[in-house]
Amino acid sequence: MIDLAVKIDNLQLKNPVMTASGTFGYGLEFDDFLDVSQLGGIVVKATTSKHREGNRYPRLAETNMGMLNSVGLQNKGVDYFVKETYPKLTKYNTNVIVNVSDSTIEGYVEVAEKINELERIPGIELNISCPNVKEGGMAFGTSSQMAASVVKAVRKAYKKTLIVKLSPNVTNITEIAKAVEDAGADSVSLINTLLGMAIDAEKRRPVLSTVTGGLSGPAVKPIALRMVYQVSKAVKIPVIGLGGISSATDAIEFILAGATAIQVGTANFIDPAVTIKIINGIADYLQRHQIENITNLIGALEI
Amino acid sequence: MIDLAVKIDNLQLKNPVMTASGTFGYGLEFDDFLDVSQLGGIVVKATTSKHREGNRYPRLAETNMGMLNSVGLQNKGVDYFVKETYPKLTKYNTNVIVNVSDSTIEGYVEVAEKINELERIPGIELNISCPNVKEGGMAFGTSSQMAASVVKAVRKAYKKTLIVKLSPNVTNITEIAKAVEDAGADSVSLINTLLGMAIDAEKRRPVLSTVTGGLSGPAVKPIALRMVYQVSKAVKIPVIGLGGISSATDAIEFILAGATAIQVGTANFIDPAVTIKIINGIADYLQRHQIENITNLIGALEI
Amino acid sequence: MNIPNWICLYGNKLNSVKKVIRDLEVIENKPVGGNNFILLLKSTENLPPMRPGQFCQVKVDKAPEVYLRRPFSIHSVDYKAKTLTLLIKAIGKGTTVLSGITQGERLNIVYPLGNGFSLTMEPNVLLVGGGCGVAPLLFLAQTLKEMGIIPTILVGGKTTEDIPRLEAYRKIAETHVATEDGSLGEKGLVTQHTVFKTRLAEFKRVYTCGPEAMMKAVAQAAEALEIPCEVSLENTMACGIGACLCCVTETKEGHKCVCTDGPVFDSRNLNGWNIDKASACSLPYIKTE
Amino acid sequence: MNIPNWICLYGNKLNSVKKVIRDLEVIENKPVGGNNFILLLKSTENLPPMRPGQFCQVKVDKAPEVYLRRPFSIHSVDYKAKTLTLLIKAIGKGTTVLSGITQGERLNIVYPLGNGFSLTMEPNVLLVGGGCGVAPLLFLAQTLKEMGIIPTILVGGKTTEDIPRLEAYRKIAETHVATEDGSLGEKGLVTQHTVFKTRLAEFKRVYTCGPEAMMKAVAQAAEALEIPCEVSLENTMACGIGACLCCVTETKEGHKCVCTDGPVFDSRNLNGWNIDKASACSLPYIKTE
Ligand SMILES: Cc1cc2nc3c(=O)[nH]c(=O)nc-3n(C[C@H](O)[C@H](O)[C@H](O)COP(=O)(O)OP(=O)(O)OC[C@H]3O[C@@H](n4cnc5c(N)ncnc54)[C@H](O)[C@@H]3O)c2cc1C
Ligand SMILES: Cc1cc2nc3c(=O)[nH]c(=O)nc-3n(C[C@H](O)[C@H](O)[C@H](O)COP(=O)(O)OP(=O)(O)OC[C@H]3O[C@@H](n4cnc5c(N)ncnc54)[C@H](O)[C@@H]3O)c2cc1C
Ligand SMILES: Cc1cc2nc3c(=O)[nH]c(=O)nc-3n(C[C@H](O)[C@H](O)[C@H](O)COP(=O)(O)O)c2cc1C
Ligand SMILES: Cc1cc2nc3c(=O)[nH]c(=O)nc-3n(C[C@H](O)[C@H](O)[C@H](O)COP(=O)(O)O)c2cc1C
Ligand code: FES
Ligand code: FES
Repeated sequence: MIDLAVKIDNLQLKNPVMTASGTFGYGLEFDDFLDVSQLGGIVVKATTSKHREGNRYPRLAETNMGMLNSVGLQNKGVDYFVKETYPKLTKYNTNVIVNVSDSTIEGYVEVAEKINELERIPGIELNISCPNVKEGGMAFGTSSQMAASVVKAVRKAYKKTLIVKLSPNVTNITEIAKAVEDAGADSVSLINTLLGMAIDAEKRRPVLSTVTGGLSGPAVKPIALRMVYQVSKAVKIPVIGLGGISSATDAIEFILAGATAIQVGTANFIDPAVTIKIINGIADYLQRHQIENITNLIGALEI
Repeated sequence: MIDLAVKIDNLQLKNPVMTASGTFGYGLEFDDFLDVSQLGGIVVKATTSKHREGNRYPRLAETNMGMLNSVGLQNKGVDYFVKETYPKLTKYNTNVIVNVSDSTIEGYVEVAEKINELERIPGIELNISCPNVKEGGMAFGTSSQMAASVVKAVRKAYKKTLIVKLSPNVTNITEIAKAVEDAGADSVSLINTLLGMAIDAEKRRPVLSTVTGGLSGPAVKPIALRMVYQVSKAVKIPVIGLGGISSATDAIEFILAGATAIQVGTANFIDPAVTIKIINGIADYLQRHQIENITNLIGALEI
Repeated sequence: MNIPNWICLYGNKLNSVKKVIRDLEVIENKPVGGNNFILLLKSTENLPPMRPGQFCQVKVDKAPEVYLRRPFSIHSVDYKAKTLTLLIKAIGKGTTVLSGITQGERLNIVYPLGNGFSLTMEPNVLLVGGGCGVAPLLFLAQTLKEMGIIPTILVGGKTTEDIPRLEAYRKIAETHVATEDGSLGEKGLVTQHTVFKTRLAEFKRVYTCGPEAMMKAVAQAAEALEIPCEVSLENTMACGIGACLCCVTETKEGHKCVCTDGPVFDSRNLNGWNIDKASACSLPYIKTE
Repeated sequence: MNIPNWICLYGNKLNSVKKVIRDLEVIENKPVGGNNFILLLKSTENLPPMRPGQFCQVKVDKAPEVYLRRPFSIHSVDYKAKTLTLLIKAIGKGTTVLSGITQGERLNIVYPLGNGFSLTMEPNVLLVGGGCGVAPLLFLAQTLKEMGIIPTILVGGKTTEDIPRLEAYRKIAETHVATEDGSLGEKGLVTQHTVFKTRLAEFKRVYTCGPEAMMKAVAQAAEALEIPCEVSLENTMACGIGACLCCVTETKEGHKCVCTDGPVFDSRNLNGWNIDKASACSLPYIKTE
């Protein structure tokens, strides 16, 4: 029997395949395509202390094997989430993680406190790496000091599993990973999007209303893989790897590089049922390589 | 009449299309495919103070719309270049720029001094951003202080046009661009490759002998474009843009973002004659948009 | 809910139809002039119930430069034959690749997506299409006809080539044409057509799909006469199912997703679509794209 | 220069033939067993002079996952008909896409690349091929025959399917076969074949192409008898023209590019190919891949 279960702090994942925040809605959008409860976990769209309209249209630019987005944390705020959305999510028999964002430390703490009260939410993912908001967001994720201070504050307020999502737009991601580990994170997830830009040469204008946006998709995979490899060697807490994962082979590469679990983001847009294929593909791989337990694959890269 | 000429410091370029170091050999390798003298300039392979064997094979991994390389500055050293290679390059009626690399400041200075003596070499490109060597290389390009110190030292030794090539593997590329501008650079070129990694899931090994390598090709274009846009707003010296450029449209996007000239790298491998197509395509674009002078397009993005 | 008087055609509640991912076989790829072509696609399974105005997300294979799916309206449906058609104009990377797809190839689509037009029991309705914007109107006209309502159709374009499928419309209903160069029907914009200028008040509902400037002009004229007008918006999309929030449009209630809250909106709910704001450009003179 | 006794076949000096980028038309795509297929390509212009052992870089279109060109040896050439063939084994992304290419499509190739085998006036030469490694040996055998030299050919593989094009070889010269499962010819590795074990000393030169382990075993046996052996290496490539330095192999003179200094090397010049270093694995027992 192939055992796909992994553990992230206190979270028991039936398999290492999760979905990435902002790319899977609240799971509900995918009910028609797959049984969400079969996933290791889902990370729902960023939730902030207040309702946010997000950035203006256009928010999307297609790039070579990837896309830029500048959604800008559009969401109805944590109170709406708690009242309206959360009850719909309790039907899922999997780890529903809330991606927590804001522009200020107080905002982050407010959201974390409110989510802490929700029985069926076993953890949060602290988004200190969103490149698409003017204030806060990525700024917290690009300095070890600021990252540590927001994590410390949230750690005090939040009692369950605290995952911190790291920005790839930095010189030294291991430094920041170590800083958030020291500040009390139970796990780190990486990478968020890379800051990029697209121009419409004919119109001589930026494609995005915000000029720059976050790059995701297969194009970023080599960078994500490198960072996951570096970070998982530098920290003791479990690492969740993501960035361009579109197939079981991609997922296995991240696990070999040191990820305990992985998230699938942009690939959900191309194939809404891709996560199930990835889970099955991982099982096939283990079978073929006669590995009984997925945990034997974590960081098993031979250098 | 369409005027494609641009100026980088004292360099007169007949058009803004140059080739990127390490992707065009010494030009000679492409003589069969195009008339190299038609280009705005070529940047030849990195030259170091001593002969270097480079990294072990495998040095190449294909990625989604891109590739990783870990050549590691293989070259025969500056003395060989001066004696054997340089004489062959004097046949070109274009700007032949030497990409100068090393692991120590003294090494950089030594190469710069020797190249300074070569009459037909009007400029050097200081490579402080190579991710594929253990010492020096990228390290110089990831801190403003180190970047400034190597540029200052080379500036003293080198009297002609000094272009500094920046690393994209940094939190804040404008800071470094400003530091090298202050240290005496006449121009900056960006981006060098992004540090990435590829894994062979079946073999459970890194694809590259060096584990990580430099990512280039269309996949990186959105990141390069963003950095060129940011840097050209931050510095007064001319910016040379590169990273994934494969077509005239790509080139125009970089020019709109603020680049005075552009370099074509990995795309030369896919189509050895692509640079000529890009030059013609830029001319067509200007004609179609009734712009007589390419300089009117530089930084002409409407926000 | 933006859509008044919703009539449930197939016994399904709005949004309760299950979306599916399917490989459909290309039975025919027929050029219909002006870079437009029709793909006739066949399913091995029964088609899901679809509403006019809904769309599908098509995966474009064999195209290194195309990463995301491309949205296209359902042009017509034949549930018995298990076929549907798309009417596509080749305007860029993905549509050009699709224009070369051949019989026997398979196309992976996610469908049916979006809300679709609301259907009405009013006997007098006007359908106004511009260029390739006619795509969803054929399905709409057919459906209305099945419901016993014969719509009046008005289509416009720069020139004859921009009016694909005219025979198909004529089979269903009275169809009027306006071309900017006068090569077919009346010369001018749809909003300058006699039917639009003299008979608009007769209609109890207007449905429109085409270039945004055209739809705005149509919507404002309708609004001036207090006729409800439904417009079908286009937007670049990533997911097509309301997950990414990339395809928003500005409405009176804030950002709404074109892929799930639309693509069909009541023009009165859209920001910047109303007469007051746009009064500068008095109606019939707004040029279509 | 690694290549002794170079004989200039077409009146051109080594490396002086101009490389070109061309769109060739696919005249035929013929499966030849075991995932191998032959592409017959036709040029509208005269072919450039090519030497056996040279290769071309093929652009794989319509494959989002394939970015770089793929190198393939020239399998045979017909200058009069302006055609050439490639013998390809579908083993991955690019080769699988190529296996589905159809007549009439065009393939963009850069060629001719690399040094090619050195040609000799010695009458007794042995060609040893393994699996798809036989690709360049057909062109080599044909060329030698034109020069009046009839080579002896020995090909091996795991099973019959791995020995494509046997009839073509047999037409040109005495051809021996070894298969690991004994399904064709002698059972065992090429280095265990009677010809190799008993007649090797007869030959004045050995040319080999195939899995590296096989080539090493062949080269070491040849070296033991002081017979020059030329081996054709494979390596992943980006540019194919000596510009990127990605395709190096370790030689006695340091890193050399397989694409320009090779793909053919004198085995004595390669690091790690010599008897002393590999003495642990005594020759005939080295298993091919
Ligand atoms: C709900 C919906 C229904 C549609 N129905 C149809 C239909 O039935 N028939 C049809 O031909 N087209 C339809 N479209 C438009 C169609 O999706 C686009 O033409 C197509 O995506 C273009 O893809 P491309 O790769 O060819 O263009 P690209 O090469 O990606 O782009 C070419 C140019 O078109 C612009 N563009 C691309 N997509 C859109 C878009 N969605 N909205 C506005 N501008 C765009 C780009 O910015 C660019 O300037 C519909 C769009 C939506 C959102
Ligand atoms: C000079 C030269 C001549 C060649 N001639 C022929 C020929 O005549 N016929 C033929 O069938 N093949 C030939 N090859 C090998 C051929 O280039 C590869 O099989 C092909 O590039 C694989 O492409 P792919 O996209 O199908 O494989 P991928 O999907 O890219 O890779 C599949 C697997 O094969 C490995 N691989 C890919 N390319 C190579 C390579 N070049 N060397 C070693 N391992 C590789 C990869 O690491 C991976 O494990 C030649 C190679 C060279 C360098
Ligand atoms: C449309 C879109 C919206 C996103 N929104 C969020 C978000 O709200 N919070 C967050 O932490 N990451 C967000 N991300 C980043 C993804 O979760 C993920 O980190 C990134 O896309 C890289 O993974 P991928 O290449 O698999 O998509 C978003 C990404 C996309 C494409
Ligand atoms: C094989 C290879 C070798 C390279 N060698 C060098 C080098 O020696 N010096 C240097 O400054 N940049 C080197 N580069 C980086 C390129 O010059 C360029 O900055 C990078 O590839 C991004 O551009 P591109 O996407 O157009 O290739 C190399 C890139 C490649 C792919
Ligand atoms: S396209 Fe993703 S929400 Fe509409
Ligand atoms: S493939 Fe570029 S040097 Fe050989």
